[in-house]
Amino acid sequence: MATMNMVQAINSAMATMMEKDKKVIVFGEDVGFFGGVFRATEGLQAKFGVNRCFDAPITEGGIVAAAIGMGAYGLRPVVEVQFADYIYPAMDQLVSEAARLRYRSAGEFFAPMVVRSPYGGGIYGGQTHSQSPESLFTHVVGLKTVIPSTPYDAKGLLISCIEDDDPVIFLEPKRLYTGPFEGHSDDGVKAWSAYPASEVPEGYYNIPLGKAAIVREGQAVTVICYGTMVHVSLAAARETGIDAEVIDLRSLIPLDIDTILVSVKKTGRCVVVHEATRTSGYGAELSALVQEHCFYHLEAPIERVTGYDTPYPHAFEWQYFPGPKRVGEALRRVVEA
Amino acid sequence: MATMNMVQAINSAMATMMEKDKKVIVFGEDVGFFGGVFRATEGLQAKFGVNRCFDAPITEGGIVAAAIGMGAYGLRPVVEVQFADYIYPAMDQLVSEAARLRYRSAGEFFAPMVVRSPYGGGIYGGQTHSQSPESLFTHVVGLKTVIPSTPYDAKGLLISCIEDDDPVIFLEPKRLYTGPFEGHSDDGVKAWSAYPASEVPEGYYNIPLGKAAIVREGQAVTVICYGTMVHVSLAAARETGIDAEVIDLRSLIPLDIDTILVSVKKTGRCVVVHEATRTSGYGAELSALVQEHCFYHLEAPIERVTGYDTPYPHAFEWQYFPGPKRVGEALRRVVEA
Amino acid sequence: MAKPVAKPGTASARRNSALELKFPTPPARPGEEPDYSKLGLAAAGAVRRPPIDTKPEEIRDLAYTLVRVMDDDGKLIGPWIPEISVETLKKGLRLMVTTRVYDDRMYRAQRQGKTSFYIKSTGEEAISVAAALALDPDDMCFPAYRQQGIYISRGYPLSKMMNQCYSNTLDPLKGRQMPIMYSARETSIFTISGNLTTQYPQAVGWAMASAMSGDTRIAATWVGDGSTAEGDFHYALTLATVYHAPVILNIVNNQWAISSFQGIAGGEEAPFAARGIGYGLPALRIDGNDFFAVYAATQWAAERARANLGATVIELFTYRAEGHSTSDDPSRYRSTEEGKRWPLGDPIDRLMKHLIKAGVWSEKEHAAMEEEVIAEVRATQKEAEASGTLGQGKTVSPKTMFEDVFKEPDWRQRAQRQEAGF
Amino acid sequence: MAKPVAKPGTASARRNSALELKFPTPPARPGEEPDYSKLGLAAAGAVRRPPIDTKPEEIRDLAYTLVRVMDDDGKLIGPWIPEISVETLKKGLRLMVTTRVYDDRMYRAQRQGKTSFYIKSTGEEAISVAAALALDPDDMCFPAYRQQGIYISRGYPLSKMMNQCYSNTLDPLKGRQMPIMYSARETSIFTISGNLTTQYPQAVGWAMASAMSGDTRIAATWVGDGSTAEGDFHYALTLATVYHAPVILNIVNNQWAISSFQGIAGGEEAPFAARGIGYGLPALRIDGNDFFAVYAATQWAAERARANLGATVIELFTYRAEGHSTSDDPSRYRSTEEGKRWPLGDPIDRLMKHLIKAGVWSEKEHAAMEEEVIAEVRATQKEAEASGTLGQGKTVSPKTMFEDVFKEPDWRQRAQRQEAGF
Ligand SMILES: Cc1ncc(C[n+]2csc(CCOP(=O)(O)OP(=O)(O)O)c2C)c(N)n1
Ligand SMILES: Cc1ncc(C[n+]2csc(CCOP(=O)(O)OP(=O)(O)O)c2C)c(N)n1
Ligand SMILES: [Mg+2]
Ligand SMILES: [Mg+2]
Repeated sequence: MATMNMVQAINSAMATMMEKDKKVIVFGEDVGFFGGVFRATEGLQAKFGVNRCFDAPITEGGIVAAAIGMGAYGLRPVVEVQFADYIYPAMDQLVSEAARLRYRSAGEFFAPMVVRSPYGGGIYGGQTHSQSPESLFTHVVGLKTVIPSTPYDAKGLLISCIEDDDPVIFLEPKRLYTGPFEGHSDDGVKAWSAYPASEVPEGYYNIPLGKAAIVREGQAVTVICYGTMVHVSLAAARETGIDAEVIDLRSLIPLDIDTILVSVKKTGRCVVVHEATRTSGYGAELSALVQEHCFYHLEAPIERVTGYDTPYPHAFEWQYFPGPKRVGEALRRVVEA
Repeated sequence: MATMNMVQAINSAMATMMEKDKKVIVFGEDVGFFGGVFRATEGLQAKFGVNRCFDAPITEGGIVAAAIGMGAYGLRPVVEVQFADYIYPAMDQLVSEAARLRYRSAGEFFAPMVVRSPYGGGIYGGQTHSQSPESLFTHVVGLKTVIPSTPYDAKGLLISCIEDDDPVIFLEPKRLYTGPFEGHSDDGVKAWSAYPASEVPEGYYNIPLGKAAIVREGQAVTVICYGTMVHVSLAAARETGIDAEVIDLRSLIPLDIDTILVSVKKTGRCVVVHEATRTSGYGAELSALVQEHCFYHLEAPIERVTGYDTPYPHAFEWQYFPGPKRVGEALRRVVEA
Repeated sequence: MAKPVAKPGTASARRNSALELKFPTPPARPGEEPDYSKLGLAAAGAVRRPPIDTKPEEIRDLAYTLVRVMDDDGKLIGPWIPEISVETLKKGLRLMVTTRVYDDRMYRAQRQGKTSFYIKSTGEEAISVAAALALDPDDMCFPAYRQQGIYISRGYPLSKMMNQCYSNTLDPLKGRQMPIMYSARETSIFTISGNLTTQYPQAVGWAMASAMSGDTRIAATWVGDGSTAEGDFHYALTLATVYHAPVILNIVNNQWAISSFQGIAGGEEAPFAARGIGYGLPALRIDGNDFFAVYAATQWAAERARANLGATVIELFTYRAEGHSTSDDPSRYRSTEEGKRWPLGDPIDRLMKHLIKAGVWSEKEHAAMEEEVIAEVRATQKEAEASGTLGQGKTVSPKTMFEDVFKEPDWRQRAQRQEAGF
Repeated sequence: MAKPVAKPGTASARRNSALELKFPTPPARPGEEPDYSKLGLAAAGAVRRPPIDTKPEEIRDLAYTLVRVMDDDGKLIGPWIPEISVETLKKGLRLMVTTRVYDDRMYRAQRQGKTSFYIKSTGEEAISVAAALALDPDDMCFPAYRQQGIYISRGYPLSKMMNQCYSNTLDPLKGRQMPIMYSARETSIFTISGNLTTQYPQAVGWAMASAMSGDTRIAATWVGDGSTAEGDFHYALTLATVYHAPVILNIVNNQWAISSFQGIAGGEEAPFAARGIGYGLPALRIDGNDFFAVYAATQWAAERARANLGATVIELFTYRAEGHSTSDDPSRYRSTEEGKRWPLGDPIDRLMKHLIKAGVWSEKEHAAMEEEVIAEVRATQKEAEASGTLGQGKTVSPKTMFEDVFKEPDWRQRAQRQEAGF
């Protein structure tokens, strides 16, 4: 067991899988010699050779397209898109190709591949280094979408993604790379090392996709969240003293609907939290699902706490970011309703 | 007043605006000499010259990018993407650019432009000529999304879109181009001419964006829909005899939330219908909004009737298509709940 | 010191007059006479055949000329004459005829309402058949939708192709795809996409994977002239050039996209082969209706790829003899004279004439072979139709529509299948 | 007749040996010695200057050489010597110095925590300043993020640039954009995007619109070597070539993207200028550190555009003298020797030396000018900082974050603003 932050855990997941399966290869912008702008691929080229970890031109569409071809060949490419905000040039290859190969060829071809990409705000990245585009992928049938909230989960989930035979979008909450973040902008950076979830096995293990984690049991209200918002939601529960049950989805697609429904049926109340823009965010789907399945159990309206319907503004990111205060207020409203 | 089908109404909207405002120009694949594969731009090049209506290379990303540059210059480009399924290569230009220019330049630059594109199934188009990607655009702040259901609306709305100073995605239900369609696959093609909404003024008029139409008043349940599904929903109401209030959104963004809330508060029940894939479809947002605002008025769970979470299968499009039978069953469940 | 300038201040004080654009127009609209005199075709045999390891910069001129092997009389001339047996040529001829007959039958089937859509490759048969024969059978192909000759040449069963077009009970793609969007892994051909050009960079990725795995198989891909304007085209050429990927990048310039001619894709300013030059890739421009030229160029490019010399761009100059698809009516936008006067003729006729001249084939044999092929295709079609045609309700079980979205359906597909009652 | 082949059956029966890829590596990693001998730079004055209406196919060679006007001694040679007054040259020198001083100050401000991010253009000042002076002031510019010299040359106030970088109460972009993502409509410069290359085809669209409107203004755009691999690059070149758009397509090849050198974008196989050739566009490759060459090439391209001769591609060969941005540490991936030995020198030094040699400038004057500029920039900075720096809470009202999403906020922005309590 080692202590790892989230970048290290992600790095370890790739290294572990590259060791285990020579079909696993890694490429993307700056990921080779340099080891990635967030250092997630550090050392992989030195260890596994340029044939298995290499730099790509700045061509997100081309990177994903090549990965599809490689996946169809039989490799398991893990590609990095430097920021999730730069994934849109690859949209056609993701939607029309990666997600559809298996269906359209009736299973003859498929593209096992992982697109890793740092997402989310809180690092003064402005509107083009802060986005949370996960909802778009959840609407694309054929894609899986996975978002970890701790180093331990990051490694275990990423390994499952690499082993998965379907294309997976693996979004990494960049605000959590080096430490957990509860959403108080003035908090200093905490190190992961003080948290149990930073204890990460150096070897192989996995966390199955489609299994949420109840990170806090509670009776008063169910909070559904993922990524950075898990820590924010936990802080909100702690700070308000509300006995919230906090569910970390971990994988958005496939969704662990059972864990959600059991919890909401127990608490009768639900708050959905994400950092992405509200309208047609994944919170809408979660809200709709909960409502459809738990209508007769609900004692209060389901609330969504989300980023606003504006781009992510550079100087106002803390006003934009749905921090513990906003989550806490929603919890209060919902339990008091 | 003339009788027009939807293609003609759309053509007339462009012709009317090109006549009125020489800043309006039209381009896209096959739209020039040929007049478009669905004939929506027929005659425009002959009438207004190649400088104002011309063929573009097969480069959806380039077409939208050029339109943004033209919009920033001061023109009002109306571009055609031949099928909505082919809009993804333009995703980056739409999301990162068209939608963000105004915000990021604090109003210095903006891109008045309309992206017209036929969408939806029912013509044996298979998975790449049948998609309904509207939900993706509704998640992108800065884009408007408009979908007409009749010739009259198509012209009036398209004119408003062309006059709008924000970028608009104008999705045309191709199954309605030549006649209304209630979702019975074995129905022969009906002509628009028998319907009042095919009476279209030849000159200028507009229908403001953000105003829904109540196309059927009713007391028992509110049906929220748009495009082809308006006709399907009306058929379902008629066939089940349920006194549904059917709301045709017409514009998804901006959304006429008031009309929706008034109706649902009156009926206490709600069904949302769209052709797109269910998960994270626009129905999720509508369901979430209704639930948030009308929780205490709801007497039954809000249901969604949608395309399934699969690609659109060529031979099974009638199994996939959410026709009047499926809508009718949902209506029944909801009013009986 | 710089010469002092008359006008003070910055830049040119002069203001130019009004700007204007160029809007390319095709050689001939309906009713007009096409003029092919400007094509400036090289004579057969005129273009040199450089060794495969020639540096790309030494053969840039090849992108601007036209490699032709067969002259107008069916004689073979020059350094590009490939080594190819009479047997293979006869086989090629038969495969081209089969492709054309298949196209004709399926076109008719669509017109009879037996399926929703069809795309013919009439006039472009050499492009797919000769390439398929020049490649090894397990080299991976990433075609566009107009290279049906590859499937046929590789022995993918016509019956399967028909079943796919009919979406019938034996459709290998289970009714999910529009007609002609075959998938043929068994013969090393990738699944066809409805989205143009997406396969182009995928082929490069596949070729990279093959090389990264120490494999020996190369890849080949095809794109239309119109489709070169997509970003995927640029991705493919960029990646292929950077990594020296063992891939053949074919551009089928049949002069037309749907209603827009190749000038709308930039073909009037530089031949499409020249795109390759921009990246430092070797590029050939060849007569796509010349079976020998297609075969020879494919072989040359394949040898380069096999020798780790990297990718080659091949522009195949040809003419789309019919409409774009069954949804199209070309008489609305191009002159009917155009096809008739196309100076590079018909690939089947040309190969046939060559063989006859060479004394190894006769008109009688040809007619007999055609008869045979027609009978064969008809018989296959009849059999296929016994398993159903589109809209008859003879399909695989509709419950299969919920399969293969993911490797395993998740709760949504399971629930929705139940809801749908299958 | 084709020569009969020994081996029967189809294609080559022979199977090649294992394939492998090429992975380009930069000239020198940390600790290694860079080798510039392979650059093969043309001598100053060696490249001809064709008339602007020369057909692109007659000047393809210009993409493979390097237009240089100033030699190593600061002497001007050859046909590309532009008409340019001493006054303009001195102005250019001062603008380049201002750009460098501004960069240094803002870089330091970032290091002091006054803003979140900064990008310098050190060593690339001639590229933006000379181009800005060669263009008309109302020609529309679509720069990438490393052409700050354009704003400065066009008189966009430094104070506004600083306020933007500080996201302070006077930030013209209301705190919405990361530092350096200026928008300067008043000086005909488009809003900068964080997404690479998106501006490139937009510039073509703008130029088309200008021509479609009978306007006289042309457009110019800039992209980095690394960014040429995006699809947008291909869209731009395709559209520009098809419609003969009046636009200048600049490629700033400063040898590096972030940590990847230009070979990863394909620069080792063909110079980036050659990309233009692939489309039939005229392409120049010029010494980007030579003020005269940049000025002359820009003028040549502008004249072509103004005369309705269409677009020009210009590769500006230069060197990114510093890190990619404040987030970067180039010592991790490239040799520090590289920059020191860069054979094309520093654009400011070179112009200064030229002027001194020409007897119109002196080291003393230069030092005084530098002092003056530093004082000026410092004073402006002090003033700007009085209106706040990032994170101090001195911003425009946060309620403005709900504005400009649309022309008018819809109910969502209104409700959310209320919810947020602004
Ligand atoms: C991304 C995308 N855009 C548009 C289309 C519609 N479309 C189908 S075929 C075609 C023309 C293609 O022309 P070309 O590449 O020359 O191929 P050809 O049909 O001549 O073989 C178009 C525009 C599509 N299928 N995909
Ligand atoms: C679409 C997109 N992908 C990736 C990035 C991240 N990124 C920012 S700058 C950069 C390098 C660009 O290099 P180059 O084009 O050579 O320009 P230079 O920085 O050298 O001026 C990268 C990869 C981005 N901003 N946008
Ligand atoms: Mg074509
Ligand atoms: Mg660079």
